[in-house]
Amino acid sequence: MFEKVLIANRGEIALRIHRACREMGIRTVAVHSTADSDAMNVRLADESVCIGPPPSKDSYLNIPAIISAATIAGADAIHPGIGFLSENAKFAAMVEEHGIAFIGPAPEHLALMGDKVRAKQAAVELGLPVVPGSDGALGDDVEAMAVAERIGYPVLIKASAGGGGKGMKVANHRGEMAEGLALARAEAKAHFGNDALYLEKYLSHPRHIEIQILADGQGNVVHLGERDCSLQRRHQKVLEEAPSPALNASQRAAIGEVVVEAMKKLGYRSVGTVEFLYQDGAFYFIEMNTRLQVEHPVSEMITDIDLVREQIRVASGAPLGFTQKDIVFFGHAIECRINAEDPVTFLPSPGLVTDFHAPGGLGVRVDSALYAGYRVPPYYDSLIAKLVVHAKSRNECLMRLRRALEEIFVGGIKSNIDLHRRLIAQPDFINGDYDIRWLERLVGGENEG
Amino acid sequence: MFEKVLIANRGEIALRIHRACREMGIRTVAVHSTADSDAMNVRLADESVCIGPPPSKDSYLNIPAIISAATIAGADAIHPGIGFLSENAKFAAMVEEHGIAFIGPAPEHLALMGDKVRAKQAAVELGLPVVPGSDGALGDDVEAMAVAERIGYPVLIKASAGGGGKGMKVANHRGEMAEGLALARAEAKAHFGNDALYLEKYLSHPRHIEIQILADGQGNVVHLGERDCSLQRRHQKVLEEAPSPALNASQRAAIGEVVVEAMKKLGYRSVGTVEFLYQDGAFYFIEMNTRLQVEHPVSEMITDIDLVREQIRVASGAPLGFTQKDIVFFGHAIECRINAEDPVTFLPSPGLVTDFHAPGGLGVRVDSALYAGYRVPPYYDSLIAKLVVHAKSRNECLMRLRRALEEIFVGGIKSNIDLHRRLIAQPDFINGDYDIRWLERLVGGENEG
Amino acid sequence: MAKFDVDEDLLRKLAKLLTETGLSEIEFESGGHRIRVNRATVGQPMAPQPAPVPASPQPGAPPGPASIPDGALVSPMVGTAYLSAEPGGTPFVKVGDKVKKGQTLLIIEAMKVMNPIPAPDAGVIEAVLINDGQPVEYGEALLVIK
Amino acid sequence: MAKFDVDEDLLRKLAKLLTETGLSEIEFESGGHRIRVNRATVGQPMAPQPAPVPASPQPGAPPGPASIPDGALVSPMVGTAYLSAEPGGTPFVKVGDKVKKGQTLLIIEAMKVMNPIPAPDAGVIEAVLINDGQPVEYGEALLVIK
Repeated sequence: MFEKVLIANRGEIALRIHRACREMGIRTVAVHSTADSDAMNVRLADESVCIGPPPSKDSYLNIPAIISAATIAGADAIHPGIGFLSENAKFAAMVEEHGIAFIGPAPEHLALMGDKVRAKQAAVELGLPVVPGSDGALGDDVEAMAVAERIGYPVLIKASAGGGGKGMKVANHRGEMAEGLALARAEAKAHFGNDALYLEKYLSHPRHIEIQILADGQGNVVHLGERDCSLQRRHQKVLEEAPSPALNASQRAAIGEVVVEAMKKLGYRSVGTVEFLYQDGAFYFIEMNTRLQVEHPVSEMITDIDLVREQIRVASGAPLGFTQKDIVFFGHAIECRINAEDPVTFLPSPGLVTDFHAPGGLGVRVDSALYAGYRVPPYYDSLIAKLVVHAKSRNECLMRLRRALEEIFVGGIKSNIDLHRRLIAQPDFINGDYDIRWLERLVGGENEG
Repeated sequence: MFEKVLIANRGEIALRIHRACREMGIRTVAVHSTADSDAMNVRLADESVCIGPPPSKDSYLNIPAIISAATIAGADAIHPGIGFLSENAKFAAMVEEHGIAFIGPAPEHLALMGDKVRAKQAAVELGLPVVPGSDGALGDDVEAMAVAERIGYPVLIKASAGGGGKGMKVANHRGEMAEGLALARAEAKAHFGNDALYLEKYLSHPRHIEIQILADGQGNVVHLGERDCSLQRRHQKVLEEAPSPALNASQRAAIGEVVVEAMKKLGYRSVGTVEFLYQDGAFYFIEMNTRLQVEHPVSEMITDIDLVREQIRVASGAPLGFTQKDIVFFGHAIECRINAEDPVTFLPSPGLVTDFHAPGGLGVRVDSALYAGYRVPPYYDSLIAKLVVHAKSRNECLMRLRRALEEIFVGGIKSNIDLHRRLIAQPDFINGDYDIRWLERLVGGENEG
Repeated sequence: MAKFDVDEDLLRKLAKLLTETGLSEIEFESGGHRIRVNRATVGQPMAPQPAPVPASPQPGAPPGPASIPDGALVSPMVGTAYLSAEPGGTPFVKVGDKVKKGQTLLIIEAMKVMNPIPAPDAGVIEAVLINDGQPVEYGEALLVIK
Repeated sequence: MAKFDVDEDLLRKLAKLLTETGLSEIEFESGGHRIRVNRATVGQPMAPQPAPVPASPQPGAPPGPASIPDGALVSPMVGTAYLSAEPGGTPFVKVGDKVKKGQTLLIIEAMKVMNPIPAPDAGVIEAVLINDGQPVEYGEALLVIK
């Protein structure tokens, strides 16, 4: 097992990883920008190294600084966390070239799944169900039209290198194709420096359902069931739950088995998530996230498996300590992402946190690096806390979540706590009757800035 | 089910009960002294009523004030919490006479178990193993000597009406009897206005192991296994864990079955705890606590049963929703009692809490009514937080507890957090090798105050 | 004109007083000189407010000192206050009445017992702060006597 | 009339007093003059300190402004600092040396690349704050030039 792990990230996820390391008796090295000198994970780490100024490109994306810090501190592994360099194949390769373990998948798998077109091809080869669409990047508009006719309208035009909704357009009929293609191409060029596009069947009321997997790269792969992340605004997840109100045990076992087989074929190692759209009983592959995910705690709560601990174990070469039949799903879990943002305008609200009161009690978990007196820096994303609630049933979980949201208090900055209070009171949500566009309809997100 | 519950208590346990009520959709009424106007449970309650000045006898022990408050607020049940009026048979009876449900056992069971002599007689009749000793209160010293000879030295002299170690003396041989009896009699008279004494066999290295039960008064009784509360200082529990490092599954099942049968015979209703001394494989009845206990969360963590919720359910007349075979023990849990006290002198340290940071993450539960800016009043007990940690195994639990104790921070007042940090680092504790005197040997408690 | 300078000793003294007294701010002015010292305390202002729970009107908010007028008579117990001996009867007192020490001002019913509340001193009723049949909590202001 | 200008000495004095006394604000007014200094201290003092973990000495504490002397040259990168071109060689500079702008003062090795650190301006080496072969973090003070 590793002696010392460098955590190349910040915020609540850096603290999450620190906690797993401490519980395994592993020493931690926190790297941070000058804006995060007082961060909780830096305060708690065994060692800390300042690696650069506030801008991410000069600090949390600064590969030489991070590898130098690891060398200087004598870390034998680097955990990249979420975002930043976590899916950067070049970084993973360099880390390993320096004789340091990368706590994540093999670089080639990062590269493969990082390219949407290659990823979709791989999904097909691996036997994962995919949305009907163009085979790879589109040629000219004529080809695009032909493909659209074949798969049938409405169709979705996407950027090959895309993400976060950039360069995405819907064409409801052929008349909207030309403009859609032009806009998507322009956005793709602007955001990713690559205007390659592809086409997909557009689903009118899908849910976002993703399968959490864990693999040791030695032939052992298990799934931890699904997470329903349909509650999104502008393609950002807001609230996630497990299990999904839409799946039953046999559907869960079936899609889980498909994903496990695919990962075995791929020879994947580490934790990973295969994201699907789900509509009318069918799954359609979206993408695979070759890293830990923000919403991983909901899977931990219903399986009692510490995903970060297992991720570190398999990265150290240890085989999985359990098999699929050892994984028992218990109860229901929901995560609310608490962001430092205006609950109405959704504009970021960084600044001094004058007070932070975390809810407690049975079945309530809070993952947060906040503390009274902490200043939320304006340079990074606005996630400040994850409120995770677990209970025997979905109904008890909703009641527990409601009371936890009555208790949580963040002073000095604006947050979306009120949005969550409002969200969980909606009959549709209480009935589990929602799709990926439900939340935007609720908050009128489509019409905003 | 109840519509509105009045919570006749304060501090973390009042908040614990509030949480259970909110999760059941029950409205809460907080009653409080003028010293607790800003308490968290008062702030969160649906309604609050000030019932008196700071001294407990004028507020939290003020029966007319509490019943008047319940009448005015229209509460249909009263939860007495822990301590204060929770084991007061007269109060329970008056509550019921006013047509309000008492969330606890029948008054006669409170009265029975509240009298140590009658309780021990009842234990014998109910088939619970007891410490050999005098049958009821002692007569004169001559009789006491005879009893001591029969059960064999060392013997423990105790006050019939006693508690909290008052009026307790050990006699290691006949030569120490006369003085021991005289001192115990004097203390008993002084503290309880009743100098009746009884004798017991003195155990040299027992553990304190207690069995948590839950009964609906309709013939259904289950046990939630044991808690090991051997880590005590001056008869005050400091850290509790479940399961006990000293018991195996068959011992657990055996003593659990004995207690369940006894409670069925008694016709008990509500939650309750039967406390035993455990030495050399044998159990000896100490007393029964006819109420919720401070350390109930460790049992909740390993069984996933919400004891307060179940206590409220059975008080409303609902039968138990599960049987013994539905209760599965999972993993290990430890509770640290965080007190506002000097970690060395153990003197209370009330005052302004300038900062409170609760640890979070997987497997960590905090039950506390603290918040930054709260003033711990000097009038009540010093318990300010319960840190409860759960994990798959005792070893993982110890590692998780260690990291949680690294994170917790209480500013402005002194606390015993450092004592817990020191305690969990002791090889004896790590090995689970301790008895009820181990902690006092560690902190030299016997020689203090 | 006087030199513009700070009296360091005074400032330190104020800082010490701030700590001693637990105050968060001291402002001091004298003969055209004014000094104000303040220390950020993490206290009340930052304490968590209860989240917006669907809370019913609370039977009497905890009586903070501010909420009690001078010369107010506060309730010695939790109960229901009655301003007259029987429903619809003439009230014991009304605003403007002169009252003698010991004279019954109202009744508080607690657990079916009627408790007459006497005037602590002679005086004039300046205000009646409660309605007939209103529930009152301990320490709640009932009426004002001057 | 008096020239409108801030008394820098007074301002520094107040700032010093602020730190010294742990105050977060001082406001002072006299004879038509008024000065107010304030420092947000809600952070450090009240923030949770890491519990006493068995922590190894941290490679350079985060450089708070206070920890950087005036005229200090700070490290532009994370790496290992060398005071001479080769192990045991003569150091590039020592205290008292006059240096020209652009002159190499030390080398920082990062990822096997030797990065010469030049003097930003001409001056005299007043202090060397690191040892040969010492790991340095971004923003850490290396030496002082006056």
